[in-house]
This record gives sequence, C-alpha cells and structure tokens, in this order.
Amino acid sequence: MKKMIRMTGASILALAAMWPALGAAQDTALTIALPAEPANIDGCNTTVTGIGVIVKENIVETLTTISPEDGSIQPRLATEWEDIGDGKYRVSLREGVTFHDGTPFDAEAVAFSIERLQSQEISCLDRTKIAGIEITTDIIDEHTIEIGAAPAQVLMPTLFSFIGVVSPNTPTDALSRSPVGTGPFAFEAWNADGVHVARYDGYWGEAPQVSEATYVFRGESALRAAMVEIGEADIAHDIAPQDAVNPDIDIPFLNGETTRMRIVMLPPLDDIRVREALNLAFDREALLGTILSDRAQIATQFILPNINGHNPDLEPWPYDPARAQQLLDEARADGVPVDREIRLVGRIGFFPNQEEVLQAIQQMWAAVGFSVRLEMMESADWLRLVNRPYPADREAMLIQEQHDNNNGDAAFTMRFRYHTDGQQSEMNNAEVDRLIDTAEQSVGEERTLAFQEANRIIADEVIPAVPMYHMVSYMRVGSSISYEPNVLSLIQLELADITFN
Amino acid sequence: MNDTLLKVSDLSVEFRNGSTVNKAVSGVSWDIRRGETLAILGESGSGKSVSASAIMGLIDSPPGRITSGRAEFDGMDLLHLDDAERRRINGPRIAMIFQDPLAHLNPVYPIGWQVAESMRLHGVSPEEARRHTLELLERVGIRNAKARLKDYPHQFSGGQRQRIMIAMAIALKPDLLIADEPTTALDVTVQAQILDLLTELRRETGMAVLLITHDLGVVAQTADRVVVMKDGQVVERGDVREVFGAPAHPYTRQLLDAVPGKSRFRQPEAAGERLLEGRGVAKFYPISAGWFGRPVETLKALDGVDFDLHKGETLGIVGESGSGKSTLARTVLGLTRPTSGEIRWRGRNVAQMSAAELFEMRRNLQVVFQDPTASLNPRMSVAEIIAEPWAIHKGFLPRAQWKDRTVELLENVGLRAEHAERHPHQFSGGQRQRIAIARALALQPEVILCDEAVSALDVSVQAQVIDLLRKLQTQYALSYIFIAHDLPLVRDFADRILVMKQGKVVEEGTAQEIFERPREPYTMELIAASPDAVPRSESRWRSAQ
Amino acid sequence: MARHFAKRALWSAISLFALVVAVFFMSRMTGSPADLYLPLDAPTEMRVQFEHLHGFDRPVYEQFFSFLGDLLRFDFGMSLRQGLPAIDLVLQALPTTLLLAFYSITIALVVAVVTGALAAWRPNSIFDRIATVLSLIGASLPNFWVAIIGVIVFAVTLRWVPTSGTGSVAQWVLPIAVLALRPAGLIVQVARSSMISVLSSAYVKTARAKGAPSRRILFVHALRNGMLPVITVAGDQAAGIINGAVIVETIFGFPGVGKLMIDSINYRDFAVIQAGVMVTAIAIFLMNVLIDLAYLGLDPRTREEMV
Amino acid sequence: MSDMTLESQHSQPIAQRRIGLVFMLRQDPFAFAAVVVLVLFALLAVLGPTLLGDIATSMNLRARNAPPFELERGFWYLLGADALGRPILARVILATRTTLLIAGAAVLLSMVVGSVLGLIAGYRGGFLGDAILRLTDIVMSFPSLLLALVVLYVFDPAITNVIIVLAITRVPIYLRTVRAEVMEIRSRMFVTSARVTGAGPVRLIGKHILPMVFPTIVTIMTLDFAFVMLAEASLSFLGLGVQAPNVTWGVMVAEGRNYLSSAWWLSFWPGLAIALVTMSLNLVSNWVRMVIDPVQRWRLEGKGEK
Repeated sequence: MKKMIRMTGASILALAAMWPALGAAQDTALTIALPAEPANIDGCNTTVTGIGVIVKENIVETLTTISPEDGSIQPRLATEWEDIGDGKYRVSLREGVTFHDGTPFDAEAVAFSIERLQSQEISCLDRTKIAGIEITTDIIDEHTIEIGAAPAQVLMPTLFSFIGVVSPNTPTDALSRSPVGTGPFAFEAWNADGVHVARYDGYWGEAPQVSEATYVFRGESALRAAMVEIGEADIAHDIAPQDAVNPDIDIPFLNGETTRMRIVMLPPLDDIRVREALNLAFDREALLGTILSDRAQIATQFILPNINGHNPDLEPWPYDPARAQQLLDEARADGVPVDREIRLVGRIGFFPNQEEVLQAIQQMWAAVGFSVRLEMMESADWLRLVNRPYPADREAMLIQEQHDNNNGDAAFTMRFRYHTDGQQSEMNNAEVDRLIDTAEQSVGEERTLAFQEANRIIADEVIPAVPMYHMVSYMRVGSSISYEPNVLSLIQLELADITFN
Repeated sequence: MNDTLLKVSDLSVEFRNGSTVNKAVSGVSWDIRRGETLAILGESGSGKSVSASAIMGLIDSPPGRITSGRAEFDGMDLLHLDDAERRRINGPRIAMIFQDPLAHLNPVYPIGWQVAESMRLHGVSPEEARRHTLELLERVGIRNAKARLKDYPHQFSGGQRQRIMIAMAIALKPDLLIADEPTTALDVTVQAQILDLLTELRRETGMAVLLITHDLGVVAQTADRVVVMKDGQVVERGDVREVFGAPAHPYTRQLLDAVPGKSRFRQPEAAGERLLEGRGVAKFYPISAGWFGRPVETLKALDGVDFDLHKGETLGIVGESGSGKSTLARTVLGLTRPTSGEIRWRGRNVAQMSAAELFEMRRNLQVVFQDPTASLNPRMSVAEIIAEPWAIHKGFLPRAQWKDRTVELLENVGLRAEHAERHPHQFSGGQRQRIAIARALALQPEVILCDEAVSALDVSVQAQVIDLLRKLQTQYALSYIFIAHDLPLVRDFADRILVMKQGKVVEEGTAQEIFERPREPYTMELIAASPDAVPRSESRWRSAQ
Repeated sequence: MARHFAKRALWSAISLFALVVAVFFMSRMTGSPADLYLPLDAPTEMRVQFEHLHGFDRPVYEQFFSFLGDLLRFDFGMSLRQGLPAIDLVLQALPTTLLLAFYSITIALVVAVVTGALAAWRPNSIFDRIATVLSLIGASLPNFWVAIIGVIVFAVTLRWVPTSGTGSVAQWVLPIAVLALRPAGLIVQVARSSMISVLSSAYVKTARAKGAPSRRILFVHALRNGMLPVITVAGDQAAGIINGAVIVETIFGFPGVGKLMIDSINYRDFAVIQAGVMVTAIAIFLMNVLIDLAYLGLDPRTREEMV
Repeated sequence: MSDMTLESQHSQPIAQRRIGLVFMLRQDPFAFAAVVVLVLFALLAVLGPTLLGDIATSMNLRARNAPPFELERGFWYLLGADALGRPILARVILATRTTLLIAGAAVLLSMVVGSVLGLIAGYRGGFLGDAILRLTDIVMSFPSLLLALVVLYVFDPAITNVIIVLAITRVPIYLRTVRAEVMEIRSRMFVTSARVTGAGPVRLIGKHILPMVFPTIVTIMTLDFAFVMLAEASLSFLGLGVQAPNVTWGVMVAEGRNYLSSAWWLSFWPGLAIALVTMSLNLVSNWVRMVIDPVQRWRLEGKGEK
C-alpha cells in the first residue's frame, strides 16, 4: 500500500513535469481541430478528405488548381500549358521555387512525382483520378516538361490539379508521413499532439499571415466546437448542425458532397412508376432547417451546379404523396409487387444526423404505403453491395450514396455511375451511353450539352435514383481570425487564406 | 486478603436478533483479586464469554446491549468508557487471549509486527517494541524467535500460535489477563504446555488470570476460585476444591458427573464378522520446491497402517494433530487413494471396486465429522438434510415414508419432529451434531466413522451424544471408528484403541490395556497430559496460596 | 512459486498462439481491405494492384504460413494504412493506454476502497446507502455520456481543465476521471461486501482487545485482508481499459491502443490488429502476474498455494 | 448460538412461509419499490408496443428536440421529443420490450454458458479446467468489435446474433467467478459428507454447489444488465443490432450523444430507464440473496428490525 502511494506520487510528479508553458504560443499560430487522424499525409493522396485538408497547397502544391468559385483552372506550380497534340501538353514550370528540404523545384521533380503517383510499389490514392490513363513525361529543360496521356485527355489541365509535386528525396516504396513539398508551410512533426506545420521562409509566393499551425484530431463534433468556443482551437472542421449554434462563428458552406439513394432496379423497383412514387413521396423541403442545415440544396442530379455538365433546367421533384399513392396503386393493379419489403441500405458515417434523415424518409415512404426496412451498414459490408461485380442474389433495394465531384467536370461522375460499363452503374441505356462517350471526347459547349442531355434523360426518363441534397458543412471559425470556407474546404483548407482580425 | 482487582456486579447483556431478544447474561456478579486465577466455567451458550467481552468493550452494539451492571476496575467503570479511555485499558491494563489463535491472529501480518503493535499502540518506541518483541517471543518459548519474527501465523503450529497470542497479551504487563478457552482447540500435550506457560507468567508478573473454559479438568487443575454459569446466570461460586468436592447446585453436579474417563472399560466381545481392514496403508505427499518443482521431500501422512474393524465393535483412534488420524479417515472413506497398501471392505479391495460396489459400500459406511456447522449444508432444511441419503440411494426408502422416518430419526437422536423444517443455523452445536448423526443413521449403515465427532461439544452434550451412540450401537449392531484426541472419551467408548503418531500406529490394544498398561512412552505422555477433573492442591498449575 | 508462474506462462503462450490463429482467420472473414482503403470510385485495376501489393491475392493458408514465419521473428508486417511496422505503431500507442489504465484504476481503487470500507463499517447507515446508490450509478453510466458531459461542465462551463489533448497534467484529468468511474462503482460494491465479512472476523476482535483505534482497525487490520477480491475486480477492469478505452481515447484525442485497434479493425489493417491483440494480451498477462504478486504481497498464505 | 435462541425463532409451517414471501418483501421498502419498478417495466414491455400504436414512431419535425415538461404538445411530450420530433416518453416505452428482451437474453445466455463452463472447470479442475480457463483468456483478448464484424459478415444482422455476440463477450466474467467459487465450495465439509454418502456429480453440483454459487451469479447478472444494454447500442450502430423503427434504450442513449450539448434530454431519459432497471435489479437481487439464505432470512421476518 505504502509502495503504491509512493508510486502514484512519483507518477503525478512525472505528469506535472509535462505541464506546458502556458501562453507561450505566438499570436499567429493556429490550432485546427479535424474529425479524424489520417493514416498518412503523403503528397500523392491530396484528393482524400482528411489528408488534403492538411497537405494540399499548404505543404505540397499541385501543378494547377481549380477555382472553387467557377471551377476554372488556375496556374500554381505550372505557369503555362499548351496542348501540343497527340495527348501531350507542354508545361512551363515556375522558376525560383525550392522544396522545404532545399532541393530546387524543376522538371525532374515533376517527372519524379508523376512516376511515383503511378508506381505499382505504393497505393497512391490520387491515382483514382487518373484511372485508366497512362501519363508519361518528357523533360525539355529545367523548367519545361512535356506531359502526355494515353489515351489522350481532354481535361488534361484539370488532371494537373491532382498532381502534387513532392521532393525527389521522397521514398518511392512507402507512403510518407513527413511530406516535403514547395508550399508555404513546411511539415514539422507528427506526434501525439497532432500534425505541426510552420511557415516556410523560402516560399516563392506571398508569405501567409499564419506562422505555424497544429492539426489536432477530435472525433466528437461537440468537442471540436467547444474547443473553438473556449479558445483551445481556432478552426473546428465539419461540425454537426446541432452544434452550430452561433451564427457569428459557425459558417455553413456547400461542401461539394451530394447525397442520393441509388435504386437497384429489380422488382418492384424495375417499374418506373414505383421509382417515381419514391421520389414524389419524399418531402425534401421538410428536412431542411430541421435535421439538415437550411443551407443545404435540394439536388436534381449527382453533381453540383458549378460543375461543367450540370443541367440547370432540371426541376426538383415536387412533394406529391397523393400522386405517389396513385402511381403505386396503378402499379399494383398491373401486378407489380409493390408491397414487397424494400431494403434501404445506409453506410455509417456519411454525414451528421444521417440516420435520422433516413428514418424520416422511411416514414414518409411508409405514409404512402411503401414497406422500407432501414439497415445501417459498416463500410466494408456496404461496399459489397455497391461495386461491380454485384452479388448474384441481389434484390430490389435502395443504397444511400454520397459523392463529391470537386474537379469541375461531369466526366468524373458520369461514366462511373451511369454508363453501362460503369463500375457502380445500375443503368443500361444506349442513348445515355452514347452521350457520355461523345461528351468525354469533346470540349467546350458540345461537351457541356452532351453531359446535360445525359443528365436530363437520367433524371426524367430513367430515374435510377432518388436525388437528395447538395450537402452543407459547418466550420466554426474562431473570432480572432477570418476565413471564408468554400466548396473545396472539406478537402483543401489553405492556411494562406486565413487572416487575423 | 481483600485485594479486589475487578468487581463485576449485576451485569446484564442482551442480543437483539430480529424480533427476538436473547438475554445472554442477566444479573451476573463476580470479582477477581490481584494475582489469582478465577475460572468461569460453563458450557456454550451459558454466557461465560459475554461478561469478558463486556469488560473489554468487545460487544457489538447493535445487536448487543449492556442493560445493567458495573465493572469496577481501579476506580473506573469498564462498562462505560469512552473510546480513548477504553484504549488505555485494553492492552496495558487488561489483555485477552482467545480460543482459536489462528483466527485471532491477523493472517496477513508477520507475527513480530503483531506482537510489536500491541506495544506501539500504547506509545512504546519502535526500536524498544522490536527489542521487547524478541524477548517476549523467546520468553513464551518460540524457538529461534529472531528468525521467525517475519513469519506469518499460518506458518506456526497451534500451540505456537497460542504462545504468540500470549506474548502479545503480556507485552505491557497487564494487571489482568482474560483467557477465553485458551487451550480448547489444542492437543492435550500442547494444552499442558500452554497452561504451564500461563502459570509461570502469572507467577512472574503477579497478574490475575480470568480463565473462561468449559473444561472441568482445566478448572480443577489451574483455578483458585470458580464461578459456574448456566443460561446467563451464576449458579455456583467458590473455592475450586470446595465446589468440585461438594457441588451445591444440581447443574454443577451434573457437569461433574458428565466428565468422561470414569466409567468401566468396555470389554470387546467375541470378534464378529470383519467389515473393514487396512493393510500397510500409506499416503505420501511430495513436497516440491525450486524452479522446476522437483519433489525434494515426502510428507508421510500415513506410513504403513494396519487395522481391523469387526461387526459391532468400536475402534478408537487417538493421536495428536498431524498424527495421520484424519488422513486415515479420508482414506477409509475413499476420499483419497492410498499411495500403497489397501483397504478392504468385507474382503474387497476398495481401490478395485466397481462404481456399483463402491456405491453399495457407501450406503453401509457413514460418517460424522467434527464440525457439524461445516458439514451441514446451510441452505438445506433439516428434513432435506436427513432425507438426502434416501434421495441418493433410490429405492432404499419409498418417498412416502421419508417424512415419518425423518421424525423417527430425529426423535432417535433426541430432537423433535418440528425441528425438521428448520435450518442448521437455528440449532446449537450439540443439536447440529445430532442432526449429522441422524443423517448418518438414515441408511442404517453397518459402520459409522466418527472423526472427532464430539470434540467440539460441551461435556454434558458430549456425554449425551456418546450415550446416544452407545444406544444406537446396541439397537442397530453398529460398528464405530471413533477418532478423537480426547483420551478420557475414547477410554469410555472404545473397545480397542490405536495410538497414532506421525502416520504410524505406535500402540494397539484394548482400552483397558492402553490406559492401564501403556507400553509406549508416547501413550503415557498423552495420558499424563490430560487434566484430571479432580482438584489437587499439589497441581503444578495452581497459584501458590 | 516459480513453477506456478512457469506453468502460467506456458499456458498463456498456448492461448496466445490460439488467439493469434483465431484473429488471423476471423479477421479475414470480414471483407477485403482494398474496398475500404481505396476511394469509393477506385477502379478494379487499382483494387487488384492493391491486393497483389499486399499479398491478399494469395491463398489464405499461404498467407498464414508466411505470417507465422514472420511472427517467429516478432515481425507482424507493415500497417496497410500507415505504412509503418505494425508492432511499432502498437508499441507507440501502448504507453498512453497503460498510463490511462494505471492512473484510472489506481484512483478508482483508492477512492472506492476507502468508500467501500467506510460503508462496511456501518452497514445500512446513511453513508452506506448513499455510497451504494452512487456506486451503482457510476457503474451503469455510459462512458461517452460522462465524457461529453464532463467536457461541457468542466472544460466549457467551468473552464477548470482543457477539453482534450495529451500534453499536460490538466488534460489527463477528465479522461482518467471518466475511465475511473465505472471501476470505482464496481469496486465500492466489492470492497463493501468483502470488508463487511472481514470486519466480523476474529482478528479484528483481537485488535480491539489490543486497544487499536477504529481507524487503524479499519485501514490497517481489516483492509489488507479485504483487498483480495478487490484486486481481482480491479485487475479485470484494468484489463478492460488495456483492451480498449476506445471511447475515451477517441473523444479526448488520446492516441492509445484502443483507438488504434478500432481504426485498424475498421480498415481491416490486419497486421496492426494482430500486433495489437498480441501486445495487449501480453500486457494483460503481465498485469495478471503483477496481480498474483500483489496477492503474494497482500496475503502470505497464498505463497504456499502457488507452489 | 444457544438453545434459547432456537426456541424463540420462528417456526411457522411451510404453507405459511410461502405467503411470507410477500410479507418479507414488504419488510424491505427498497426491495419493494424495486419490485414495483420492475413489474411496471415488465408491463410496459408486454403491453407498451400494442398500446402505443404509432405514437412512438411517427415523426413530427416541428417538435424536433422539443424540451421536456412542456405540456402544450400533449402528455406524450412530457419528457420532450427526439431529433425527429418523436415523443421520448413513448419511445422509452416502445423500446422497453426489445431492450429487456435483448439484454435479458444475452445476460441469461452468458450466465448459463459461463456458469456451466465455470462449474466444469472448477469441479473437474486439472487439464480440462485449465483449458477452459485459457479459452476465456482468448475470448477476453479477442477484440469484441472484430467478433461483431465476423458475425455481421458471416450471418445476417438478426437480433439473435446480437444476443450471441453480447453473450460471448460476457461469458468469461461468469466463468471465472463461478470457477473460483466452485473450487472453494467443492472442498467444504458438507460437500464431502454428501460425497461420502454416495452422491454423484449431478447431485453434488445441483444440490450443494450451485445454490451456494447462485447469489454471486445473481449479483454479477444485475451489474451486467446495464453493461449489456449499453453495449448493444454500439452493435446496433455497426448494423448488427436493432434497426429503425425498432429501438432500444441503449440506441436512444447513443443517438442522443450527438445532442448532448444542445438537447440533453434525448439521452437522459433512456439512460435513466437503464439506471432504474439496474438499480432495481440490484436491490431485488440483494433481497433474493437474503430470502434464499436461511441464515439471513430472519432479517426479513422480523418486525422491520435490521
């Protein structure tokens, strides 16, 4: 007992030694509370939510960036680019740029990064964005490089925005937990307290106001919000609507995510009247300002309005339970087994209050006579249902999905989900297939119109889904700083955009 | 000589037990003088310990309550002390030792610490206490005391533990030592040693001893005066020799009559059928030590024991603790297998019996253990306990007759029909032992093994139970194996006696042979050590008058 | 005694092996990590590459034997998610968890044993009744509830302690308090009943006859005897924390084993699961050895029994 | 205890004693209150879902997170409303049946399996005993989340599977405790007595050992009840447990988690229900322990004396 007391005493002393020098932090240091700790922060994983928000354009810069306002392509490490045919682009690189480790930024580094991105030795997640494309490089001189794609890509400058350029000293056989890039902030440490970055004095561009930043990871939305409230953190990322109670500091923003329910078109859902009824019986307005933020937008299609190919003429489904009932009755009269139980499969953890949303919709459907059983699934379980090849014994069901297309163009959505050979497609519509094929090979208005037409057919004639909302996130921004979240803020939060009040 | 040390007058204590009130002592008065030994004699439940507990402030309230009385000691009333005064008395002025030293020593502290504590609690410096502890332990006869200071109670024998308790009690040279059944759980030879020690210490220190006991022999040999208690009241008091010589109260007379060891020896009848026999029975336990647990030593609990039991006879087995009596009992009962040798039941080797044969043997071989409290399931009613053998040996008695037979058995052992619905805890120790006997009789066995079956009982109860066993023996032609450490009892009850020591039979013979013509020194030592219930002035334990 | 521990170690090694085998095969029954690791829209080609890269395309038995081979060198392989040696990740997280377990169980023990002992001193007294009710509430409150309410009250409203993080002493206060609550509730119950029976034992009477004051009787004479069942329960609770103080670690941002394991299981990071299970099992085995030693220290009688 | 005590003890015949059960319950006001609470919950479990109709499941977004004790929305909103505006009072009642069913079944199952294995391990001892004990070590070290996922993948998300997963994780507690107690009781004299009379293992265990272990088992069960009710919620969130519109207290508490800082009542009331049941079970189990122990029973037979 005595020994125990002595031991406890000793450990309390040990703890006391760890007490930090309070108030030592500089004025321009920030703490940012994120929901989850990423597995790595490699420069070739910048399109992944939890990684990009730390790395992208803070530590590792890309060749180009996409404007959050209009989706246009802006120069970053690439200053100019030119289509020289045959799928090749000649790219001029910014001069006078050095990596945080002192290595100069040049064509070699770009070639290295592109090769690393496509390496079979590691699983770079940004490779998803160039899936099925082989990218080759040809160094012209120190600051000029030719980048080619096979097959040739219409959206090459967009693809450049996925290519994070990392120091050639980055290991090629493992994902990095200490990235070295050219950005305004250099990686310092990753430890129990979180990820630390500090302003890079050799940055080529304008020096940001923020001198250093710490990313901490807290799973609880209420706790993240509380941290900003009491000054432990400056930014709380992605807090739940019910925690966003202070309009002065809780800023809603369209987060680029769109949610819907995919329909597996097997009986009774193979009957279009039934699918229409599902859409008509869902009162989309009712959830806004209650379970979901009033800033969320009712979606007509699976891409946001700022994406090329979005069809602005589509109207949201009206809430018309009577008509839904009528359609159901008709279908029932024709022998469609509308009373069969339909599974509604949700995946855990898409957005806050998600299960409540699904329960609410389930109720609305029940009101017109649908028998829908809600099942929440763990990710891996859910994934077994959504990807081709589909299980042979699949039955009629609704699969809740969420999708973010932050890349400015519908191409990153359409084939995958609507083309007959799309990996998550439930459709087999020759006209849509043709339109997608055409659009992908076109540019300018032709491309836009083809995608728009495809989206019209999908929404009006096929109805392979119950479109729901363009989602909103809340960011709590401490009163000592200014930051305007945008549609990209969920995956990209540029510290340089933050100013002090 | 009017040198009264403690005067208790009109003491009444009651215990509340739910809605019932038990008057443990009512209106008890006695006094003790400096340097003398006063014995409070009584059987369990007579309230003899309660007055001592009241003096020491050990009565828990609730459920206990002192309703009247005074205990004058050095101008104070011990019954009404506050906590601080109490602590000044307990230990330095009045000390106490108890019946079961193993239970009364704290199992988790070394004995040196415990002895020293009794001094340190009263202001003795640690060094002084440590030094004095060693002296005390040496004084009370703990051999190699210095090395054993850090040993724990369970590492000592019963006698040594009582010595440690005594060392603890006399540490501060108290005026009065209360000894509550100090030798009851001990072997006779050890009892003699402890009584020797107490006597010497009393002579040395001049302390008075209040001896609380149920053992008339101990009273006769050690006390100057005696107070006899029954049912919470004093029935007789006076000089030991006067009281024992000419008891005035019928209860005292009854007690004295019940003292065993006075009846005629039983003469073995012509040997009947041989029921049980043991040939070269041995039981060894390996004692392992070291990293890989190689056996380094063998404990020979039984070492080549031979015995026979014939129909209708009583075989007494005596010996001190550790002599192997209980191991023999367990072996006979088939609870452990002998390492070598064999036990035969009607000529059949028990070790080779089939399950059915064993089952049949068990029906005919029943047991009564020493501790009736432990051997009766506290959750079962008496009726269930007695009927259990019938439930096990289906077909022995139809269920319809259980109730009648239970009543019959209860009456057989001196209990009443209405007792059947009660639970063991509602009975006294003697009654519980009767229940255990009734259970043993349920199957009408041929042999009952009594393993210290009456040792824990009061003399008068002992006598009754022995009478009962005798009666049943004639009634049912029973054979007994009667294991005991109390020689007078065995003397009265056994036909033949085995004397055991360290796993071996050292002497065997009829009761008369053993008691009148013992051959072995060990047997003689045993016989000499048991105190005689006749007071003699030359007793080595009595105080010099 | 040495033999006792040698035997236990042998048995534990056997069960550890069985555990590793069970975890190996059962974790592979829960779907492919490729789906979880790669983005939703990853093409099949990437999945195939991923599985090939990490050897998941080989037959399970083959994977198992190469895993066993590596295991002999205490090599659990690399974490899928983090690309670091799995064992390093676990060993990095372990101290935090062990410290959490140590502090919270120690505090729970001290508070609960004193409370339980005082409650046992006078059974059914007001103090006893209150202690019983509070301990039952403590034992049945969910961790996350206590944690979040704790943050709201003590960090946000009162501002006594920081909300979360691991840097300073103040940041350990809430997590330890939250973790200590349930064990404390249970231990009060156990300590109380154990002490009630100890206080009625004969040696307590001896102590009173010696003139020992009540406090000394309770905390010196009785307590040590009443500690054995308490230690057992405390050990089980500590094992529970070592096995996963997930909620507390997640809420307060403590990078411990519990959070690591949950993440690993959610992402089917088999190497880390294996290493984590193995390391925590060993930690718990060692803790049980400590508990045995505590028994030995507390009750000398057990020294013979453990031969 | 002296003979005198014996004479003054109660000795009413058996028939009277049966009636005495209610009397004994009245003697312990805490236990009596606890039984009333439990009976109430049992009634709610049986009748609740039928009586409620769809009050508990129909949403009303205008009443979203309505605070408690405001009566203008009607009686059912007395305890407030949840995030979908469903009255919490009705939902707590609706959840009673499933909650008690799952927790009860899981606790019973783990108790039976754990006790049986613990009996075997403690009674037989030796290699088998060691082996069983090691098996519990494995179960205890096996991550329960992983176990849940395995079940989720291999079987369907049925309620029976939740019960099985919960039961498996709780088995070791019973097993270890029962084993330890059995080993101690096995060596008691009255067990030896019965053995000597020829009693076989079934009788020894059933008549002599189990009744002595029973109080401990009951105590663990009552403490485990709360634990299981909460653990079930985490399985439900994995998709293994109950799915909407069905609900349990554990799920309600867990759903309320997101609203703890803004609407405490969402998780408070179901949490209170859990605490009430746990506490009542505990009090009743203490009482039961007293009733079945003849040595203690007098406390309940006296005139309110304790």
